[in-house]
Amino acid sequence: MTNNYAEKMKTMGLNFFTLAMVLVLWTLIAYWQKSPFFATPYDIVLGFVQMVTVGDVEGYRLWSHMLHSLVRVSAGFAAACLVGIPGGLLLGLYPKIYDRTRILVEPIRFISPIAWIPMAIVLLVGFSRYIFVIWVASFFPIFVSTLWSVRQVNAVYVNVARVAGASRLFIIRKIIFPSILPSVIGGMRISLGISWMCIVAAEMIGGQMVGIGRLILKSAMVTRMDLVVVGMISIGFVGYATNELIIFIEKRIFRWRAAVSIE
Amino acid sequence: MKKRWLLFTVVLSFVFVMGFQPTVGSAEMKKIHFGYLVADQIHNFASMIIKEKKLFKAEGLEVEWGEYLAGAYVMQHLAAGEVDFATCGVIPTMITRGRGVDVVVIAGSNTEGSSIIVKESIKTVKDLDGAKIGTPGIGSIQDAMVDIVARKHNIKIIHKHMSVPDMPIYLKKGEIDGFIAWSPHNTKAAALGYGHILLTSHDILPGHQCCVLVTRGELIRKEPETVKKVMRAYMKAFQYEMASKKNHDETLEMVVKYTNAPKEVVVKAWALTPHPYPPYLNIESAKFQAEGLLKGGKIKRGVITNMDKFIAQLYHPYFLLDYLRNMK
Amino acid sequence: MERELIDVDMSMKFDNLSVLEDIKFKVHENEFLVIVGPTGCGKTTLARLLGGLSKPSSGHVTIAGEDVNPKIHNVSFVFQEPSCIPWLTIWDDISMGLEIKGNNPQTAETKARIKEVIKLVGLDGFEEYFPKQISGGMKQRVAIARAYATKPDFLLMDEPFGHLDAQTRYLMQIEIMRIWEREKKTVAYITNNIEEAVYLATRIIVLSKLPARIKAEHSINLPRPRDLTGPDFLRIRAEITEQCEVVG
Amino acid sequence: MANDKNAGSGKLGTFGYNALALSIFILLWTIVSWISESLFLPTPWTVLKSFLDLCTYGDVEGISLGMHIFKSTLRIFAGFVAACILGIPLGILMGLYPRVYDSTKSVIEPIRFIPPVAWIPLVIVLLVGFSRYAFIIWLGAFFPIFIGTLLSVRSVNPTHIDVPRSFGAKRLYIIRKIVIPSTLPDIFTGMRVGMGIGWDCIMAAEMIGGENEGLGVMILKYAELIRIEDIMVGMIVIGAIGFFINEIFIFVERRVFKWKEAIVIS
Repeated sequence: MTNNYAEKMKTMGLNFFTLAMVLVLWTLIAYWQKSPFFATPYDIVLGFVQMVTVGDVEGYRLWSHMLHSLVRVSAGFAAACLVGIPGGLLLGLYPKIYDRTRILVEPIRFISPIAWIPMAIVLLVGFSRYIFVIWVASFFPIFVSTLWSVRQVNAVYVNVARVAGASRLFIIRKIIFPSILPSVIGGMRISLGISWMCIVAAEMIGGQMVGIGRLILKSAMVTRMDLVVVGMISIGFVGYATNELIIFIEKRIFRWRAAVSIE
Repeated sequence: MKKRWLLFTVVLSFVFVMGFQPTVGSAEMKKIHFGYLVADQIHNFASMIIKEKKLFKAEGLEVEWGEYLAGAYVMQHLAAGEVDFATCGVIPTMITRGRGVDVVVIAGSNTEGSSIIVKESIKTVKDLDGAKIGTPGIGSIQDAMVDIVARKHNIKIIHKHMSVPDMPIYLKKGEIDGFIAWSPHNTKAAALGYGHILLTSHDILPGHQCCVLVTRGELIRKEPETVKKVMRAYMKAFQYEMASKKNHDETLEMVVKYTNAPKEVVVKAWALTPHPYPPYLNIESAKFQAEGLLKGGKIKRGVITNMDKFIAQLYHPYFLLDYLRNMK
Repeated sequence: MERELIDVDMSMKFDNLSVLEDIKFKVHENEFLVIVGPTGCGKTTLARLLGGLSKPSSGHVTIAGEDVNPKIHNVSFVFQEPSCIPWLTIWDDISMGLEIKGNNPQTAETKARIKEVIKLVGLDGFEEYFPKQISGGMKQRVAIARAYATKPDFLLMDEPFGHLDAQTRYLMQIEIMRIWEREKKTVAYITNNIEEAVYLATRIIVLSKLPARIKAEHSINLPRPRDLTGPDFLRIRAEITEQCEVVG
Repeated sequence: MANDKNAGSGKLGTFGYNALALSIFILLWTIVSWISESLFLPTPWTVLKSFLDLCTYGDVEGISLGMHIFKSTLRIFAGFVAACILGIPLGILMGLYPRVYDSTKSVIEPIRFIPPVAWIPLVIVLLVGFSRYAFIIWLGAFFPIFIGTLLSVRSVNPTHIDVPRSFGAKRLYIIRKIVIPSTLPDIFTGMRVGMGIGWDCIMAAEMIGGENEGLGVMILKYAELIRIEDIMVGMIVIGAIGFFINEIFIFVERRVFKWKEAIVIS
């Protein structure tokens, strides 16, 4: 046990070392650039303090930017789950529907969320636009992973239930659903990561003053690079933290599974 | 046959989603949505003063402010019925009008105020032949002005579209030979020593219309009282800045804060824009610019058959004149 | 008695967990030594030590007086787990050992050897198949063929048939005996199946449960092929079973 | 696969049904846009006309659709190749030495979650010209490839490694013969996913500005002119090209990795 602890401390120390190296490198680059368009780590710390204590030009503080973004992301992500999981289940159970409409569904995957923004602005209104843009981005991982895991449910399990004379609904509820759950949650994790990554794209839809993506875009417009970086780091950190959290929960829930991928 | 029903349901819900159109405007409007551009306060300082001095509240209006990255975004939101009033360029407004959206200019905001900054080796306009010039995008007046310069001097200028705050970096790195931008970005680049001002928009299109106050035509018909109130707040803001040296200095401080530009840059930039701004729309300039849009294919050919009619539909000065009359 | 080839005298610990204690025995040339022990007694650990895949925490495992090292010694290992490489055809898989030992797989000589072992394990005609296309018993034969191909001085088999069903297992035992009788090799065979041990071995070493010590040693001199129901067979089997179970 | 039984006749059937689905969709779209009479919901025929116009006359600046496609594909390709060149060896290396990854995780992981668009201001300052585009695409494509490789190396079946080891094989031989072939399918999947995300990032990359060609640039241009039909052409072209590249990857995957038990598309 002590050995394990020492190992952990060492890893942590090395992580701090890497972080320090990056900071040093950054400072050097900033020094070499000497440009008002590139912020030094010190500027960023000041910017961070400003964002926490005073807020931006309009007085919105960092946490309120984050909160607004989180609400938008959660709504879009929830929409993706609401459509993706039942949709994937349905098309997984009736693979023919998916095979025959693939040409409609698949190309949409490759249209980047930003490309949807002009359409979202003119066709939708208010909050629904954010939901839509985040939905477009995060729908597919969850939908596809549900669909494929349904297709790959071990036939033995299904047959066990079928031999016992189970109804279709019973099989879905008791066999298919539990066995696809791990990959559905895996898909949800990937989705959540992607939807969080789309927050800047979604917040390119104007009209709102608050949101972490808005903070980045706005600060870039007024060349406050320190605030841009503060926004970037905040996004990266929140994304990382939520991902780790879900991995942690996943490991707890699915202890019976051999391994949990961390993709 | 269940499958078919499923398919049917899916298709039906898809139709429902696609067909979803926003419903706009309630009968009693107490709350308005006002849009403005990020870091554009030199051109549209009025909206900033209204905000800081809470002038809408004085008129009994509740306001929700919306901040946008470019005029095109403002227009998209206006067209979607989400923004009620906005300050932005006349060019995006005309492009939108040209698409058949009922957007109306009710007052001018500023004239001129842009300039072309070039690297040191370019001394005269003739040197611009074959030069790469950064412009804020196809739907902007600045882009159109570069075309005007090229046509006037019979030279070829290569356009490079980019975001305005990035222009100084591109110039410094030598990726472009110059750029055209609105204040204070142009002055800022000059102050940083990245280039020098070759032409101001005054040299290119004297007295050209730049930004305007826009609303939706529907509001003029259905909510004249609200439009009147907005106009009053807008004009009061205008006059506040001009009222005294002290007010002017205060406004200057606000601009510094909102645009994050150094004070001396803002002072210089403001000096480059003719002052005070006339609150009217420069009709001749608008016409000229609309012709340019038609020529460039930015408004589809054949949309405007009668230019005077187009401008008459675009510009609705009633509320402005009404205010000015009552003031006297 | 033939020459002593392998000399074992060691202990093995993982952190604070003692797995093997004072394991001391020798393996003679051309002997079929079977090591039996209850499940989870560290048999696989012992096999890996014998094969030079890991090092003992104290003591030594030597082959002809030198620490065992597959880079120097010609040893082969048949694993308990399915060990066919999924992306290699049966032919390529079997030729792997030869290639590592420095034989060019393209020469006629190497090819002849591969053909020979494929024939030996009865896989003729399956040379170009991938593992996913053949049965579990066949996969294990591939592993045996691969181990035999290099003509090892010392062959280690770690519960090679543990994953097979009873019938295939029985057939494979007959097969392995046939092969061993044709190509006499020094074999260390590790199993938890006592019947299998008595059927195959010339000598049996019985391990206790964790931490494993050598519990007993038996020389089996029954004539081959052995009769699974003969009285001597049953007697030895009962004796070893008792030794295993008393401890385990 | 589920429907192998009637693969022969089924394939043509599937294709036919796809065509049918497409035509039903177009029909519905026509009806909806016809009923709504919205300026912003053009009919498929307006979109088709815009497509033809873009092909023949080019956009407002006279740049043809082919040129836009070419430029975007070039950028994607550069970023994608860079992601492969960096991601695969780095993934193998960090998979073989998990220590390295564990000690740099605190820096690498949060970067994964920073959206490509957010990088633009920094990228403009630090890089120049074409490299900016390649970088943004690289950002998107790198992580799926890198993480896919890394995890795959970590999960190589230990018995497969023990086989050559038991014969005394050298480290390099094991990497070449076991580690790489075993991770190859996962690397390939990572590449496919990376390519998909790279396409997703094309809009972000082309927001950089300074270039007038590219599908993303074209969409942004027409967004300024509020010409939804031309925007739709851009979207459909991006979607279709991404789709076909993905299908090619899947096709190759099925051919090359015949030894795999099953290939999961995700």
